[in-house]
Amino acid sequence: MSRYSAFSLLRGALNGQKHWQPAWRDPEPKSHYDILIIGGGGHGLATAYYLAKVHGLKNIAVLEKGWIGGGNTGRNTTIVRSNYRLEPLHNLFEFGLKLWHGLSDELNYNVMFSPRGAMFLGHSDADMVKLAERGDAMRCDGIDADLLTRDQVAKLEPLLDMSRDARFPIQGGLIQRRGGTARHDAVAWGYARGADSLSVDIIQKCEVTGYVRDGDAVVGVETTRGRIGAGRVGICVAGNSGHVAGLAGLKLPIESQTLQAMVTEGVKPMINSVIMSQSLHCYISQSDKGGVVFGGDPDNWPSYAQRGNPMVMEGAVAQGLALVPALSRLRMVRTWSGVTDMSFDGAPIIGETPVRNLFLNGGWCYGGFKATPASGYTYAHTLATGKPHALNAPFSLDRFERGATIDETGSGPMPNSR
Amino acid sequence: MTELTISTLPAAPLHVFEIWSNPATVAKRFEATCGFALPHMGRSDGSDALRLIRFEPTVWLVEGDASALSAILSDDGAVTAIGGGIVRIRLSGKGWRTLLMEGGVFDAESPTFAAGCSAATIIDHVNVRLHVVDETTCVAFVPLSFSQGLLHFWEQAAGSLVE
Amino acid sequence: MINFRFDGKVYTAQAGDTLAAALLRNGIGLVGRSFKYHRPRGIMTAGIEEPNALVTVGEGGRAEPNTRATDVFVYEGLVAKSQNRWPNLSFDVGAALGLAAPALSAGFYYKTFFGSAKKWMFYEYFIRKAAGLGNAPTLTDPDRFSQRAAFCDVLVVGAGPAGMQAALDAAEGGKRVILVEQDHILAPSLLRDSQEQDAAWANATAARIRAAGGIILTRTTASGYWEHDLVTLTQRISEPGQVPTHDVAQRLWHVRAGQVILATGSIERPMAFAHNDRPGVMLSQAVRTYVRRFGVVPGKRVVIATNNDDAYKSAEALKDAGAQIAAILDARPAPAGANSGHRVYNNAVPLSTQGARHCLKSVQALVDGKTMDWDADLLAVSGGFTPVVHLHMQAGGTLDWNEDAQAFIPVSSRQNVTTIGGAAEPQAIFKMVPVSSPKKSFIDFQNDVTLADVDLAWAEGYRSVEHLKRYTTLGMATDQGKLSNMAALGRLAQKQGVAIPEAGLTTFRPPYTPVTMGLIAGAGAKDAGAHIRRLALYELHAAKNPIWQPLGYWFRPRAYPISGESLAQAALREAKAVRNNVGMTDVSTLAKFEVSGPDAAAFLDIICATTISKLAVGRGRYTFMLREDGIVFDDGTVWRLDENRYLLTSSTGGADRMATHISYVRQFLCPHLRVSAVNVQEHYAGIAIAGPQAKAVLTALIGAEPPRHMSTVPAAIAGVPVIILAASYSGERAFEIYVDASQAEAVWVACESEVFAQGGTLYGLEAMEFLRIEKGHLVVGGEVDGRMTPHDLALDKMLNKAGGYIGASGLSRPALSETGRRQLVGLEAIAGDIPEGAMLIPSEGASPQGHVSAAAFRIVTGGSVALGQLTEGFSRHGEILIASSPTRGQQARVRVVAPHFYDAAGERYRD
Amino acid sequence: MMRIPCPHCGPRTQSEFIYERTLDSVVPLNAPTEEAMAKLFTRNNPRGVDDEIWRHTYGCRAWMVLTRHRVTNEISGCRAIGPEALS
Repeated sequence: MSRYSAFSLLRGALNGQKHWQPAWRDPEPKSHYDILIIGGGGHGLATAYYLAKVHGLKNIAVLEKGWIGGGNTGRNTTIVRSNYRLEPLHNLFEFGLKLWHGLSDELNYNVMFSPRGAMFLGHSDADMVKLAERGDAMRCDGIDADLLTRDQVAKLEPLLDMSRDARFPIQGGLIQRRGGTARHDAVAWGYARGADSLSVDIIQKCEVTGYVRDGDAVVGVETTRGRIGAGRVGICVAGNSGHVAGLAGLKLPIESQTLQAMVTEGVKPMINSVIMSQSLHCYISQSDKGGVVFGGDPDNWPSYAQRGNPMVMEGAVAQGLALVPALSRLRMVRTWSGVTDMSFDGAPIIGETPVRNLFLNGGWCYGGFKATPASGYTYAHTLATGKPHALNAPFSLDRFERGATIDETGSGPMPNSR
Repeated sequence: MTELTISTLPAAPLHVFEIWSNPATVAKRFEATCGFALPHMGRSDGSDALRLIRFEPTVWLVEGDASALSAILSDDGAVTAIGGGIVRIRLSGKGWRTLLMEGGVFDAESPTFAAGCSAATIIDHVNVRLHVVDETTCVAFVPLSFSQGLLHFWEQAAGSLVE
Repeated sequence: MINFRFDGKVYTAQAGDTLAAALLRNGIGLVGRSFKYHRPRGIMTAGIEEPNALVTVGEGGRAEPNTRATDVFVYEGLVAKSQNRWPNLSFDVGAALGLAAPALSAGFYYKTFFGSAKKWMFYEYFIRKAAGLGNAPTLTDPDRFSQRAAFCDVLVVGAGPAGMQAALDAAEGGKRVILVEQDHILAPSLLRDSQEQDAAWANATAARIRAAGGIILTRTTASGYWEHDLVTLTQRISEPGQVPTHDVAQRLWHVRAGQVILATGSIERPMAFAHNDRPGVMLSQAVRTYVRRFGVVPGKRVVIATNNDDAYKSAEALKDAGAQIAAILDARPAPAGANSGHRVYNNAVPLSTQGARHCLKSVQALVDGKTMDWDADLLAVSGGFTPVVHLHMQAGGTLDWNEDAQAFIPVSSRQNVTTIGGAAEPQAIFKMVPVSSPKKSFIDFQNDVTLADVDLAWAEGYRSVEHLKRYTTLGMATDQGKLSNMAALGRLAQKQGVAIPEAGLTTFRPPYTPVTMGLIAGAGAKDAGAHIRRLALYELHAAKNPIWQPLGYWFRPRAYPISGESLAQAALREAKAVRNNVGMTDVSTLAKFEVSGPDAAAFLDIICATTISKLAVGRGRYTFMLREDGIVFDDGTVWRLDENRYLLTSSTGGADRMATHISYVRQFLCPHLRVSAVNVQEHYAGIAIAGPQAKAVLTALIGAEPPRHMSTVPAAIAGVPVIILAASYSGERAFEIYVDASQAEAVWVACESEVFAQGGTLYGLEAMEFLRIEKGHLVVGGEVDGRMTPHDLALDKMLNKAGGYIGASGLSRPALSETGRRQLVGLEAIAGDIPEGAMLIPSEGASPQGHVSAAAFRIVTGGSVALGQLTEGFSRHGEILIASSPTRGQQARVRVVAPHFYDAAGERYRD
Repeated sequence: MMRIPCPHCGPRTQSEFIYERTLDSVVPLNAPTEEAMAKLFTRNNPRGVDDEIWRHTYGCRAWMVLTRHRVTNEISGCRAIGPEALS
């Protein structure tokens, strides 16, 4: 893997950029791998990278039905934070946030992680108490969280509507200064290049169509490019979890929904941090190319359509404009959708399944991107050792019927009530 | 400017007449007592003294004097007062159909939505029930808590209907 | 003549001019700077596909950045400013980036800027400053945006000759028809090319369509094709920056069509050659449009480069307008263009251009293998035609490859959409392969992406068309690849060694052209679509100007401060009044359901987790409800008003959720029950009177003995029929009066005068919190946080022993009764005030074992108390913990106690 | 926004409807715990057709079962259920 650096760019300037090699190979699938990962998104590629880097395993493959990073990795609003209320969640995401802070150097690939601050706005005394509670829960577990006064919020984001008679007047905020945004494509490509350089086979245009069984254990998969044997198989397909697990006869506590996002035409810097709200469901940040990136609620009915819906989008934009009226005359240049794997308590599932040798990583709802490094690291540990890491032990598949759910919003088992 | 007037009607008793069993026998008892048949889905019938408007498969909205209805239902249904929570807003003039398209999702401009028709839909995030009284008049039944907001929305929209 | 300003200077335009036509009329060639290298950019097209001429139009809150000069019609007083240049357009410091271009190849930023995340933010500061084109306005938008639904049998997109004819046939065939056109005139192509039809035909056809009831919308773009033939239209009622007549700037239409006919034509393609991005290089049909429609001749000495016949029409138009055609470079072998009367060169392709001071000076070409050179101030190119298939593809359509036209054409779709006219049958062209140096041959003029960038992406393994697009940012600018996608696909197919259709295609996403955010938000922009729900008795409360508190979409009085009191002072006064005398408050927003029928009791035994069926007529009871997973999600009271009629109340915040839950349970879990459950939340207004003197007050009001605790009687106040429920949330003897909301004013006034006569007062939500916390009463959204079982909340003794209620089986899940669960506790401060929301930790630095859900203080005796959740809390009474709030820098030492701080035995309810 | 063929009101825009759950995940009242929890907590979630319970919440307030393909949104059936299906 040729090292990337400013010097390598200068060398390229002199030789007409001729010396670059492919960032990842395009190998034919071998007949057997020790560990097979289904799904070439950020989580799958990160898992492969840590299996090779941390656990020193060499015979690993990632199977991707389309092109790597083409699923939710390429469709999210690129927010990175760990400010969750419940301990198991903020501890897992914080572990990931620490990895984010060193990721560009670790992968020698600039993922443009920008800790510009992730801020929740509070619009009433009740909101401010809820934010303080969330912040206190984090601080007591050693995670940064600071309350902001009205004036501090206005200073950080001058275009917010600070008027007293706004429909949702801004009373203050809770900020995680170490949170922010990252370039989503670069995360997939960075992990892919890293994994490939540690001899992981990344096999694109290879869709899993079934499993090879030996008794009750899985010993391989059928794919559109032939049969591939495996010691352990790790499902890591987010929105397609229901479908891929269904091929092994599993019914999961997951229902897939569409989550829309959109971006405006590029303008000079106007949004400095990541703006979220305790009462409104919209996320606003500005990409390095100047487009203001927008997300809101998922469409609350099941869908694999990866297509938007004007009704829900118009609601998200209305909430954004209520917070930042200056967005009114910008123009939306593109809107797209991901397929979110909504779990039945809002928390992910990383662990074994009732089928021997078959493991699952899914149920990320609309919060998967921020978890990419933590998900990869803990899933690699689980696949390498067969037992969960301490951080993902609470996120077992059987927690639902046991009654040990982890419900951040307390809204219960219906995925569309999140 | 398309001719249109928007006015709030005074509060009046409103009930819901719900059937949970033996619909056919209840329908017969009703017609025998009131002199007109229970209206079909999306239709209304009766007079100012007693009018039934059907918005739901098993529930009719009752305007006027509902005192005789409990006896008709006996154990097959129930009458419940709901008037306190509803404001009736009348839209009259040629522009009412276009006005209802503003912030709406229901085809109020369809020729099939004529006098005697009823429909429930959502306009500017508010659940409204519409009853076409005659070709130039439609009454909207609006939840009390949302009525001020919707009235303002309609008055503002009426200003720029023609574009 | 119309006056307008560009970069501070006043110019004049003719009626009907686009801003681009007016700029060209005034000889302005340089209009912008490209995104990455800040290269000089001129007007290239005459339509919405314009990648270069992006300006900010309008002033103040109405200013629209990144507006295409080709898509705004000049009006008196129009103000436009160029973008992305400092200090000015002709001398832009950013252009220095061009010098570093060799090192700044595609994706360079992934290969450098390493170091800590903080270091990246240092570089990012400068990158963000250089990026982005226009500036967003900072003032509030003064205009409104309307949204309107429409239904039709046939929606025709594009009022060209083909579209107008289709709309006419449908309208006169008795169909409901809507015809939309982006331009502000119909059949604009008729002005560019004389065709079978002419302007008179267009006006006559429009009149016939309208006469048959058809609707024609100009300045309207079909921007999105969604599900089941729903198409969104964006209508410009006023031009960008223009003050609208009825303060509505644009209208968003949601059109449900029976059938959609796309007559969207096609977009002309540029050619890839060195320095093809220089101002003075334009598309052939655009040049023809400026000459024929606007009477503007963009160049005196013109070279035309083409691979098809269409460009010869431009040669004619230019000649007629007095321009000199230096050469026509026809990529096709002879005899193509033989008797056109112009100097035609066959097998000729442009190689490069030269220029000075941002103008075109000369064109170099390869003719039969030899390079030739011509002086020229305009180069008109026609690289072929790309059918506009965006809406067809958004509708889930499929494409076919037309080899003659080297273009994708629409085939079929699962939605009811067909394509007619130029978009279905593009003109034949000669397939060209770029021969010039890839480094300076641009394919995406706004994001500065060259053929060399495509080659580099291929070499580095970014080989899927989606990887190519994202790695090079090709087609990600405001024109979304309208001029660049086909050139990139051609190069990618060449690299893959396959035909273009096999190279793949990126996804067509809404919108077709960028849509104003304010338009998408519509009326919701002001209040996020979250309309405030007003209380029935709003006016009476407002007269006392209370402090209002949001609760869901309601606003309820939080306190009624008098003579300068703070919130806390007012709330304490009000709470003391309730404890010592009598107080009155509005409880209208509680969820309320009237449950009637022979099986009403059986139905309520399913919904509620406590036993209801044993309730005698005239009696009431506290109850709570479980989700199907056994978790408590709401609580309230049930009252048996009559033999077969009950009133169920539950929390304000959970009202809609409860209404759906009740209907679902009745419909799916017990459809055979003879019961009706009617939502009467807004039918009844609710007035609570609480305190030691409440009974006396009520006796005076109803002239009879008030009901004893947890009983109900019908009565009348001020001649108005009411229902009296003797329930207490405050812990004092209290009554709730339910009255038809339309008659509530008289009852409130009567109650108020009686309470005031007794020396009592109004009290709001803040005082109510103090009262209920002291009693240890739960709040949905506070202690009932969607994670607690009945046992966790010490409610399990009230559970219906017979079972059969929703949640019974969910409760039996093993982990719900294991040790280590959070349980409801009371907390008494030993030192300091207990912060609400604080974490409960056994010692400094330990991990939290619970939190404070609600904090207040003993109203009469003082002292900070709270309710909270604590691991194994029931068995830890007497323990000392720290209630810690690092974010607020507060903490208090607390003792764990039972969650009742006032009249635990409940004597004060009884007379 | 889909156009849902309400059995009582005819085709209406989806904003008037709210999705509840799939038909096979209705938990009968006195179902044995294991079967109840399996229905409550697991879904087929097919990348294809499923029977879904929707309610015409802002229209006729009736419940209905929609047979819908989750990729193409093609609706192949919509039937009223329960006694509400009166004439």
